[in-house]
Amino acid sequence: MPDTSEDFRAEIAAWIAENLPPALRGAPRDETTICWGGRNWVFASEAQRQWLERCHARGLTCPRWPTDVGGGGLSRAEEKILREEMLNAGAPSPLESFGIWMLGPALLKFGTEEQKQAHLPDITAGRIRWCQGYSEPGAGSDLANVQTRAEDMGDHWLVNGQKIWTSYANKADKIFALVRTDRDAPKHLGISFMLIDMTSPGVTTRPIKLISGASPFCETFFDNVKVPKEGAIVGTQDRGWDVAKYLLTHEREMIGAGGGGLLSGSTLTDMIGTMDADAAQDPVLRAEAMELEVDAMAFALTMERYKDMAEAGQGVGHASAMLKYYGTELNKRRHEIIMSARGSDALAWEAGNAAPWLRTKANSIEGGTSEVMLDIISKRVLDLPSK
Amino acid sequence: MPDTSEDFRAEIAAWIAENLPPALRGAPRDETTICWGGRNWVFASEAQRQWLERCHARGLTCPRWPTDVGGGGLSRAEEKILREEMLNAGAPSPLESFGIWMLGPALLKFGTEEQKQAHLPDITAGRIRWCQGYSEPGAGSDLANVQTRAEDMGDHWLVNGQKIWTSYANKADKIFALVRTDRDAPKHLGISFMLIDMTSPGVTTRPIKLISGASPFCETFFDNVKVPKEGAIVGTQDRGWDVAKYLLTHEREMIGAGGGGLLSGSTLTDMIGTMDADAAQDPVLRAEAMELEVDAMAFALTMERYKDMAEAGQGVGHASAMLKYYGTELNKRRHEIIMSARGSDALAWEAGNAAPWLRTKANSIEGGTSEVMLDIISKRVLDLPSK
Amino acid sequence: MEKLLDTEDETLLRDAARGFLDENAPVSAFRANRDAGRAFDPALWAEMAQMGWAGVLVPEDHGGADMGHRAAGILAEEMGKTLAASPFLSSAVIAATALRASGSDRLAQIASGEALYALAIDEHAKHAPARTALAARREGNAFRLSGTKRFVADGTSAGRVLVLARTSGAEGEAQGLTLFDIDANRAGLSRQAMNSIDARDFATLDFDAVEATGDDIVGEADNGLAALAPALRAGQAALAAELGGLSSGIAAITLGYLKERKQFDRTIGSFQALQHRAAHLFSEIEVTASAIANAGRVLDAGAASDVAVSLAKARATQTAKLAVMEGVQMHGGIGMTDEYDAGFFMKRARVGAEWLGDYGHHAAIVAASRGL
Amino acid sequence: MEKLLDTEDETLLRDAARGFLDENAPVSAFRANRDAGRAFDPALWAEMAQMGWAGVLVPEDHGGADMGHRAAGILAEEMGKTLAASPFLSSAVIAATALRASGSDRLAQIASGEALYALAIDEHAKHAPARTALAARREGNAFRLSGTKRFVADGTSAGRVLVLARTSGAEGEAQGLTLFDIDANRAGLSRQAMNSIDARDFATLDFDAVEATGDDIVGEADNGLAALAPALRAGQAALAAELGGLSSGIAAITLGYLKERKQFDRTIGSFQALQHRAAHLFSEIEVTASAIANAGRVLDAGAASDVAVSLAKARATQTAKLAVMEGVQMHGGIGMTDEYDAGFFMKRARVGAEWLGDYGHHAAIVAASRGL
Repeated sequence: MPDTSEDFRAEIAAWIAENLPPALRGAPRDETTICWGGRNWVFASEAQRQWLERCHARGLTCPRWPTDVGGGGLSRAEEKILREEMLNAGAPSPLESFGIWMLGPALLKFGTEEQKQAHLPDITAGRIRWCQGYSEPGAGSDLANVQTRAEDMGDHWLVNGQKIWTSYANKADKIFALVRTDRDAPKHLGISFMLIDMTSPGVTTRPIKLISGASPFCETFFDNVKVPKEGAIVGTQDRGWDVAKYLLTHEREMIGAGGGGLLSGSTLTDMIGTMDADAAQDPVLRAEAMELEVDAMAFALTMERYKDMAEAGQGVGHASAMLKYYGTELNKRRHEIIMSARGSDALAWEAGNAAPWLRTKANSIEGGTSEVMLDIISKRVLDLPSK
Repeated sequence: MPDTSEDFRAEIAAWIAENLPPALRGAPRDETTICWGGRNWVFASEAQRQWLERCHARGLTCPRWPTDVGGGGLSRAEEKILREEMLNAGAPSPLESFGIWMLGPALLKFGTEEQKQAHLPDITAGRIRWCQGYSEPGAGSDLANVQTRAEDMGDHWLVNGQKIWTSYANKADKIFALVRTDRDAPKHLGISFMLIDMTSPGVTTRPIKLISGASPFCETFFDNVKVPKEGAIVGTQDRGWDVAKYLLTHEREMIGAGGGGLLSGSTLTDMIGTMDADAAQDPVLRAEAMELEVDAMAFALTMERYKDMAEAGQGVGHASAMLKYYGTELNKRRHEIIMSARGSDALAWEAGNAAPWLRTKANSIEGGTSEVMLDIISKRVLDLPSK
Repeated sequence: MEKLLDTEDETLLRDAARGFLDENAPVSAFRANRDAGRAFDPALWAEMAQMGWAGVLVPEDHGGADMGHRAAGILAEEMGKTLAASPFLSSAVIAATALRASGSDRLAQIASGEALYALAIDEHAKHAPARTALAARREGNAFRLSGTKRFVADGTSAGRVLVLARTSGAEGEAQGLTLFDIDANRAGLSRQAMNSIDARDFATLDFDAVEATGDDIVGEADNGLAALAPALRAGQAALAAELGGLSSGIAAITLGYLKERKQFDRTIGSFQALQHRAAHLFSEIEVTASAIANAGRVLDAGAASDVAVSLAKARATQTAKLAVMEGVQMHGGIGMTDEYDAGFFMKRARVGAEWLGDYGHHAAIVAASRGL
Repeated sequence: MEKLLDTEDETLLRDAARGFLDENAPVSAFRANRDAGRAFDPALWAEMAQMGWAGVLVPEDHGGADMGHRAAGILAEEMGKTLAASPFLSSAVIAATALRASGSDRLAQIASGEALYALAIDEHAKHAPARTALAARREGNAFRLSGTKRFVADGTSAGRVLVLARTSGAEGEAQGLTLFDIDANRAGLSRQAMNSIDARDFATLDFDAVEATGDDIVGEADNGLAALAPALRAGQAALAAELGGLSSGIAAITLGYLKERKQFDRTIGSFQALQHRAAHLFSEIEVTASAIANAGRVLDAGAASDVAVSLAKARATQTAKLAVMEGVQMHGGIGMTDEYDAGFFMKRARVGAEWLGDYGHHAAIVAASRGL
């Protein structure tokens, strides 16, 4: 129905033109301009607050979520148009959060009606900031190796243990975490997907400084933390691994998406800016840049195709591991090229190239390493034997 | 001793100038000009015969072998000078053979005095052409999986079985083969390194046609072949694997050497010739060529360094697997670039580019696959654990 | 624009094509052609024409099936999987697209499979139509064509020749070229097979004052690239699709081998180093498949297609190269033998890499669209 | 020419250096410097000077040890393994080589470790001395230097500055340049640290009519590149050696981790995919080591060294990039933390890749020598 979609495009473009605060138009997308929301959120500007409120009112913070929880109820086609028009208008994303990316999808699939009503409106409105508690020290890629345990104390769970790589846990209001609720069950069983308020007594966090100098991750400690049972567990008790697997697939597609440069839509040339004369004439650098752009465009199309497949009910399943693998390796290549193209200019921290470059090195580790993705593809997709 | 070496350089240059038949000077090095020798060898030209005889008389077919078997008794430094002067004079190699490359070194290390006198003079003179019988059908990289058996019949061995990938077996006079002389011993024991005359009743060969159209290899069948015991086994009976391992290392260095372009000394530009204008301006092709030349030069230096190490008695050992791996992958890259640089011109068989290109694909398979080499490096050199 | 997934109709077309090709054009059929020194099997082509493949891009009022470029790509993909050889690309895709604009009455013969076209475009080692030097000198209201064309697809077998000639301007200029559609048996035209490594029909064509008239001109005189460009794009997209199919074909053979071949008492497919390389190859093939589908969609939508088509050809070229190299290496010795099929895929991949523009040619077009 | 292997003397030198550095400059010492915002430890440099490292290229009659370029490379390799920071490259290697020809009486201060030199060569994002625009205007028999130098090694800490200035000709011309050796505290010279990611001392130097005299000229006026070139080559060879050592250093740390770290109830070093990547990295490091040793040998032999040095720098740059990327990836999350050392290697490798010419710069020189 090309007409209706064009109507929608016109409509959404008009709405953006009307509601986007001029101050935000074309503003750079970085840590200083991004809006995470949450109880203690301090808006970078009045414009940022306005933009969040207006988008939320229009259901555009979570365009595809149901309207009754503050979503926009849009189809993917409409969401794509929205993304394109936001890009055209130079509009920043009104709200980013793990609630939108991870918990929301989990609740929509596994949550009870009560849990949806209890949490989704706070997420779409940006009132609550969530973080993710999967990894544990020493477990590395072996995510099911969950030692953090929750003991059944009748009316509440008593949680003890430690999580690592919890994104912005020091700034988050609540955490969704994998905890072991049955210590006798086999590794992948006996795990539950639990929602915990970070203000609960016994929860402490310690930021982890990365090689980029930033600290987007924390270690999070649970010391006799009491979690009221009511609505604490998403999905079936002891079957939290099912929820986690679902979210991992989701996360992979998301992290992978960065690789296509789809989200930002920006080309290498945009990101490099004016190149040094010698850099511009270097065939090696030029060849790497050409190959990157070819692969990035093809990968962006692949993201689209896989979303189409998922929507058409042709299960993507384990093949999503490919998106995660390919997209993150692509992103690492992209930033190596940017560093090289900017030459010595990029070697000063203040130039702003180095931190993003170093950050990309984690892309192929977080949310499942490239090695794990390749294992999944070879065993689950290609069905290669284990002996 | 720079002086003496300079004296030698002058002396050898003069000798070449005097003895190299003009017809051979700068002749292309290919299957039509190469001299393999042997009982049934038909010289490509009178000049080829003269050159072989003169070089043999001077001990230059096997420069580093002892003079009493027809070698030149040169040091490696002198041999290097010889190679350089031969290159400068555009002189072809007087004689190529598996006897020189493989059996000779094995006899010099493991052979009895009788065996040396029996075989080495025939090799240096080019009177006997040898081939190698290691691989067997289905064994693939698992060389120790030897099924061809030799039964002890008192005065002779009775050999039955089949070999594959025997180079030019259909043109060879004799074969050095791995045969199982003890069927009850563990896999790597019970193997002997046996010398067999290809004219013995019961030996038949069938050429294997390769994707390049050429047939440099054969299947070789042994059907109740009687091998007189006298001098039949090199090294200790049932310990032929030691000889084989020694030769494999040797072979790896040799095959690897091709990668540096050392032997031919020719650059990509030499091999490509005048490039199509568009090809010359393609940054991707140019970058690949630049990287290849950088890696090829560094690899050639590495061949030198490893030979120096071996000579200095600093055992190279398993690290030679690196030379084989790196050199052959390099050679594959080189010929991919040549094909691409020559464009559609190279797509006709007659252009003479395609067969060598396809031939290089076997480099990383024969004499131990790249995968086996990487296994050897990781387990034997890097000492990485098996579980 | 349609989604990148196959539509229901396209799935039916693909399944029908696969079924027909497995039955009538497995790799063993290609081997038989190769051994017989035959570039393709005319009987097979007749059957393909029967099914409407020859007319895939010919309008229905010229007797074609007019299925569009994505459909042509799907057919090419399936043919690529088993190396099915036919005049499909040169006649059914490129010539049909070139003649379609002018509504030439030869479209019907293309659709019926009778008319086979040789593509006399390039004169150098790399694809570069603008570098055409072959001269078409005016003589009254006729022309005399003199010069040499190389790497001419279906050059010896075709009954007609699409030849790009220079009617004005100098070598390297995009203007001043004229596209002629002439009979292959005209006096002064001699053809030598080039004995291509992929055992297909490529030839060198010598033009010695070959006569042509205004009626033979496709499109406008002196503006031949305008008439040829859409045909080249269609051909590049379909060739990319064939290479995509070729990559899947050799990958499938290789995976099968990895699952069945034993060494050191283990299935070699259980070695993690090979598993990761196979998984990487799978990823490249998947990403390339998207670019191939997209090229067909963009062509069918009638949108500006240069970048989409070059993206597909560039990706397909690199992916096929990786697929055949891994295919041969993972097979080990047997992969090097002529008895085994892997080598056929490798040789066709190399020819496909060069034909209608190599990786650098197409990557440059993509890069330019990204401001590089 | 000596063989590519370490001689007995060189082995002794290497072992002594390793022992000293493990004792006094392990990676933890670099971390302490970084945390203290200190580019290097002067006390450590004094000890190095004591051992003759500062005078490694200074003639004995100027109080140097005069050990030669291969020896300098061996010291740089060992320093690179543990990221030992010092003015070695800029003062002991580059400045010493630049001043050696003229027999400058400052050589003694270099050998004693007192004289530290900043290298004010480049003005653009890529290494290109000929693109010098910084002007040295004649005033009587003095000069006035005005302009800006970027990416100046040891720019804030050094007491003296080697600055390449244009006395005639235009930016981009190799002629018309003059190399000056001036006091860093001259009026009009201001220096800003650039806060380099490798926590070493790189700075931007602004020259505002800084005075220099004919006595300050190194080599000939208007022919400064001739005086600078040998120094740059020496520096590039030593930097290549440092990067070679850096690669071995991070590779050793990574191998140790692979052997001890357990996951899925297995030592991760037993996963074949990681084994093959580790083996490939080993191969690259070995091949690069040969190019590094060769560069030192060629310099010591006084032969034409451009190609040998560029070969070493090109190889070392790419090998270090691979080594640090594999190092971080194989460590997983912990490799990304500042607490762990892997990031230090990655950041230094990136700076080393750019300093004194990047991969493309040096690969082009090598390729040209091969007719490309």
